[in-house]
Amino acid sequence: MTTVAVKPATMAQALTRALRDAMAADPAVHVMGEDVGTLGGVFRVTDGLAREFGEDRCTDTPLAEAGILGTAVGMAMYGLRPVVEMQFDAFAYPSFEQLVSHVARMRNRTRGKMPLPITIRVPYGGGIGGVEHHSDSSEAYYMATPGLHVVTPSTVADAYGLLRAAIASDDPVVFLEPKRLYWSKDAWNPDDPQTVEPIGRAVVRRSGRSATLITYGPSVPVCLEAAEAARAEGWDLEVVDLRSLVPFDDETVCASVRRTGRAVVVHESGGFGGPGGEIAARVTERCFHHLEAPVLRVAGFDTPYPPPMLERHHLPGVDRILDAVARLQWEAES
Amino acid sequence: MTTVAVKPATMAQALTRALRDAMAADPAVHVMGEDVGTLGGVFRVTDGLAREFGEDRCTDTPLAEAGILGTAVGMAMYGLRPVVEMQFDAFAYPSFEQLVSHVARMRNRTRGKMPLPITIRVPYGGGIGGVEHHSDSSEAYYMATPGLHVVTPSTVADAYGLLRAAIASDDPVVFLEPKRLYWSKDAWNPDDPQTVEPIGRAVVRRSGRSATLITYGPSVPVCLEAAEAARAEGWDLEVVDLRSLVPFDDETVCASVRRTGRAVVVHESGGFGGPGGEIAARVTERCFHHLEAPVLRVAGFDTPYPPPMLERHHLPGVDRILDAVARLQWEAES
Amino acid sequence: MTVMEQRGAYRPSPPPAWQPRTDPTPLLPDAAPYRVLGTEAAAKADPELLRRLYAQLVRGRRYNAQATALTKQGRLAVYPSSTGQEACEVAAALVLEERDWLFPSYRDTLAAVVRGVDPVEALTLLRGDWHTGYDPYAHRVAPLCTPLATQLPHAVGLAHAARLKGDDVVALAIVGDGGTSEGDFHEALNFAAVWQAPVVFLVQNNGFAISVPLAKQTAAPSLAHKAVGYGMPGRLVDGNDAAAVHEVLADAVRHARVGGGPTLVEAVTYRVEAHTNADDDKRYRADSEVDAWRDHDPIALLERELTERGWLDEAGVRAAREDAEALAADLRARLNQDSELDPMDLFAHVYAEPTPQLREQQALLRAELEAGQEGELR
Amino acid sequence: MTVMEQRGAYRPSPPPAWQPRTDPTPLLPDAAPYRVLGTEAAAKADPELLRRLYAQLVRGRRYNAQATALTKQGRLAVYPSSTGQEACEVAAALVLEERDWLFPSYRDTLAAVVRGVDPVEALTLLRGDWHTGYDPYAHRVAPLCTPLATQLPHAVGLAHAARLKGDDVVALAIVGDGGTSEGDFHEALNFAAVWQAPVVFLVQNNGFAISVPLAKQTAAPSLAHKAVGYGMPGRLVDGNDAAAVHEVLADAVRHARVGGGPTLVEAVTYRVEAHTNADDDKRYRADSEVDAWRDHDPIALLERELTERGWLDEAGVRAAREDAEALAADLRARLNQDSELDPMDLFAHVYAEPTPQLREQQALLRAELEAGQEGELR
Ligand SMILES: Cc1ncc(C[n+]2csc(CCOP(=O)(O)OP(=O)(O)O)c2C)c(N)n1
Ligand SMILES: Cc1ncc(C[n+]2csc(CCOP(=O)(O)OP(=O)(O)O)c2C)c(N)n1
Ligand SMILES: [Mg+2]
Ligand SMILES: [Mg+2]
Repeated sequence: MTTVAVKPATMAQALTRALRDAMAADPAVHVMGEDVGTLGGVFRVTDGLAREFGEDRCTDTPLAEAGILGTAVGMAMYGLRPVVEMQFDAFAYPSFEQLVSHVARMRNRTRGKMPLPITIRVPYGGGIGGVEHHSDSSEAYYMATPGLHVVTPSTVADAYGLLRAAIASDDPVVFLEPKRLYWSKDAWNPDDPQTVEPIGRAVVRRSGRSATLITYGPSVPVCLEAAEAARAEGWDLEVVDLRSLVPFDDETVCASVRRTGRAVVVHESGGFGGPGGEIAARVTERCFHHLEAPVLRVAGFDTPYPPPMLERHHLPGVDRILDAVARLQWEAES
Repeated sequence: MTTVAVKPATMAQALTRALRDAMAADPAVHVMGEDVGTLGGVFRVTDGLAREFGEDRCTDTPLAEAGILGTAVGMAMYGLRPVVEMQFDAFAYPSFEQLVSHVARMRNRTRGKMPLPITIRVPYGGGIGGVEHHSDSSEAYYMATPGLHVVTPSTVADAYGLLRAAIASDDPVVFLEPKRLYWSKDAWNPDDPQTVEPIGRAVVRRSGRSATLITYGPSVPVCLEAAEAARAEGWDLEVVDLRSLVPFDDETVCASVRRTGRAVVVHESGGFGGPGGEIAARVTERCFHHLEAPVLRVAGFDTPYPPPMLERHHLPGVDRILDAVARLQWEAES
Repeated sequence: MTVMEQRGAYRPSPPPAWQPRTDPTPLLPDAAPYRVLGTEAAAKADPELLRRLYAQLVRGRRYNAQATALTKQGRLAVYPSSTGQEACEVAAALVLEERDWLFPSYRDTLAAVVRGVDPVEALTLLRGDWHTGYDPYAHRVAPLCTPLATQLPHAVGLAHAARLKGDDVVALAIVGDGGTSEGDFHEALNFAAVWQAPVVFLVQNNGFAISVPLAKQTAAPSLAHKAVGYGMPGRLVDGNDAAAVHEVLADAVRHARVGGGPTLVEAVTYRVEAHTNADDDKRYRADSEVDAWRDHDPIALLERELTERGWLDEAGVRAAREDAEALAADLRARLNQDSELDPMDLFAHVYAEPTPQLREQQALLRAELEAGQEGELR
Repeated sequence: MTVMEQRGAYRPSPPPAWQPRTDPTPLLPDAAPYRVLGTEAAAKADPELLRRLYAQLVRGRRYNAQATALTKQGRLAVYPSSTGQEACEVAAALVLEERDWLFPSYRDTLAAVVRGVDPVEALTLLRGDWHTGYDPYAHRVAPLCTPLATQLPHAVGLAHAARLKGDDVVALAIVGDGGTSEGDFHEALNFAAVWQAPVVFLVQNNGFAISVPLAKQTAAPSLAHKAVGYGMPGRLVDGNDAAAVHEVLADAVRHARVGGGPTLVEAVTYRVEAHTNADDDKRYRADSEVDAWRDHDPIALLERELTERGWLDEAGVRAAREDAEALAADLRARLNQDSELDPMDLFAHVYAEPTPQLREQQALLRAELEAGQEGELR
């Protein structure tokens, strides 16, 4: 398999390309949301789609998130494959009832008769200097809702591949786009886009022997940076990018932890009741006898997301990750 | 301290009494929600309050949960202490944005200037034969939202004591009432109601040496039953009733687990992304070297809540708890 | 020209040149609910249609009584009766073509049954066997909807999708007076009007949301008056007059089908029974109020009109009653059988493919069942 | 008699006796936005009030320009300008008594400033120092609200609470045209009407929700027409005519204060600048449209009226401009200083008492800071 890296592309560009290719491939795919049409979305991810496919395929809706998701449900009932954009993480909350009580359950409640192939794109997380209500990490809510897939890319190629897979899925997918990676660039050839990346498989982004950093989305680059920095301490860290929170790839994660015997879960989302608890608990259940130390967590604080000027203290950074690695009871080894 | 047990009272009666006493003690306390006035609520928890305190103090609102919670926010801004009833767990979802974006954050975003002393009563959980959307366990959503207290009683006395504490709290409290315990009875003297039970303290409901069952709300009686049944297997189980999910009483829980060396977390809520992950993870972080086995979880399945005829298979029962206890690697001991 | 472009290019202009987007006058409902029965309009009605409505009303009333009786025998977990509201239920179902869609609320099992859903399947939710008991695509009836008003945006989305595909399908969605207070009602009506989606919103104003009377629900002149705020016509109709409800809905359906956009219809009716069998309506209303409405019973109103005009004879009445009894007997017989349920169904349809986690859980439950464990709540 | 009983005991009655709850006619807005400037009504206006409005408009325009300039210098994270909408901002603030409350949306920092909030504190949110930069109780200005329309039920609850306590306090809440599509708008207006709460809802219809024009937001004749669906009066006003906006709002405030209940006011205005400094409005509108509105500028309209009537002289204009420059200079000076923030504030106000968990986290951060760690995003 050769990947021709013609020029670097941003994650936002890869997402746009994924939407465009999906729309071209399947007339049932409809993009809808606030400002997605003429403007191309506040992050420009839907740029050009209304022009290319018409306003009926890429529609500026009225400003009402429950209405957006609720009408998408009806459209999916009639055989369309809506791709909904929520403008920011916190602005998806008005649609929570539609999501939990309908989107997540429709297949189950109708005994499989009425699947809802809806993709809900949610730009999430902080680190972009956004004011209040623009930097939430809301994945814990989605993870706790059976019936949803929850997916989040950390690379340009995955952004393309996973979004294609999400749109192709016959189940609803909450597709979490790390805001601060929108402009991250990668050598990726947009004209030879990577094939669809199946949902549900974690990937080892960096191999290591000393301990595993389990992470996803916006925290992946931070963990890779931490792993580089850790070499100075003599630690060789493995970094697992989950890519899909639901379904969860126990196999890849546990294989890594069994190898290293130590793990730290890293995410921006608040720690208490956040994804890290689930991840640490299930890794411990499955790898207890391989663990030299408890699985630790490095997460956002259990506070509302702070204002831009203070967010750097909230976000898990390299130092905080290395401090946690240092707490993995290395003395037990010697 | 003497508790005179004149006659058995139900949890619903104790809740009613708590509301009445709180309203009598403080004219700022206002009860509001759907059908809470003339009808006394669909579970009759607000029975008689409108008659005794007038409709201005116990108000039938229009049918709109975001409106209920949103107006409660405004009332709290003006110095009232609203006690909101959500009719059922799943019907609190429309108010999710108000809860997450305002109720939970108002104190923080105003640097303490604008606290919101709102109590949100949510009848939750299954086991009462309720049809679709009437049996959700939604505590994971609330736990993952910093700024909220999350409290749930399992006894008649706690129902009174914790609800009084919730209403007295200057912070928003999500008060989760286990539906299937509404009619549970206990020797409790309604005319000498127990004093306010401070929020944030777990309690050991049954002492034991072999392993700890960590649980709350509707699963407490099930765990106590399981502990009795476990004696036949030679296991002496300790049962910890959390009572408060936020703040979390690490001290009591960890003291128990350090003593027993083994733990199972039990709750009705779905397992994946549910409260048990957080609990297991934090117990493991704090007690790793005392653990003989991984902390296991017995939870509802990761499916939408099933229809009444099948709910008994979903709910964690005595057998499933004992099976988990059996998996606590007892062989390691011998 | 696409659907979205049809709306034309509105451009804001400063107040001297400002124009209202639509003329509000034709959108406003009449001052009193429209009636046919007992008025001159009845003479122009189609006797055949009225007889069909009548037969279904009688059947519907019997269905309601039987379902309520089955709750007493523990055969249904709960039943929200539509007794007294049969005119709305029946007309809503009969007014649609086969290709159209019905979006019922939790109270509207009768409308689903009239549309063709097997009554046992319609009652599956309330029996407790499963959530949606029928295939929604078989008769184009969306799942009975418990979270109030949430089905309304679904109806809008479906109707919009049909229109985009070029199908002349209409969606009719039913909601209660209480449900109009929810944000989803507002958002659905607004989307429908902006998209000119072929939807008919039928509000069954039965006076109560459980115990809460309309006066605590709204201060509007009528619920139909809400329509003008969305730029769609609002119509007010006597909800116990089956002929009137049918006529108003038929107009609205026709209007929607030819691209005229949505209509909001408020049918003024009354919930004669308690909210459900579990409710105690003595707590919040007087018998006298209920009695006043019994004199305005939908079946009696239609029967009087039909017999007075000589459009229905004894035999017709008897036939309707016999048909109703047959339905009830069938319902009794089939619901008195214990249902066979496979607990493995819990996992079958959460996702198209069970996740590894669900496979594990399914294996756990299977092992428990094989070990003879019966689960909680024994 | 309690507030809730005041509503009277509505009882449903069958259609022959059916009555609308309210007469809809007086609730409907006029066909065209109400105007004062340039009309005969101006002669009856209070020159003193108009001069006050004028001075604040000039100040407000300068404030907007200065804030926008500060974004270019990186001193504000983002700024949603109210340039062109100053008449609404200023009138909304000036129409209230000290004991009243203002509920601004995220765009309404100017209204907060006119009401007395320190401009630096009003801009704290957009500077990025903290969320709400001012004490809401100091000037009775609720926190600037980003989640659209969610402040509206707060205003209703506060006004209702004040009424229950016997205080004649009025709440005025501002929302955009886009915000009217949210469910919270609907629920808030309905609660307000049912409770007869003393609230005034001011919709600033500036033609756009970011890039989405009004035509994609609603099909209503006007947004003010929504009022009738709640049983409250709807008023339509030229939002660039400060005298008209003030008069209409003053009427509504008076009405609310004496127990007359809520009013919905739609002010027709225009967002002259891009949505925020981060937006590119060339993508969705033509310069010519913006230019059309520049000819209907709120300051020019008022200045012309005042000078033509001889109510304002050169000196008055100069004084207003100097005052505006002083505001801008102060803003520049103070916002060009780096702010001092204590990271420990993160934990200070999550709860009345920090939880044990937060104490641990606070200790962690303190240790990091003492070790000289600077956090992510260095
Ligand atoms: C979102 C939501 N909130 C609350 C409920 C609980 N509930 C069930 S029926 C009902 C009253 C409904 O009244 P209305 O809309 O008038 O319909 P009706 O029962 O009269 O048919 C309520 C409050 C619900 N099902 N959904
Ligand atoms: C609930 C919610 N959804 C989406 C957004 C993102 N957003 C911010 S401003 C805006 C447009 C608002 O338009 P309008 O209400 O007309 O106010 P204006 O900006 O014109 O003052 C949007 C969509 C938000 N802040 N809140
Ligand atoms: Mg009703
Ligand atoms: Mg606007």
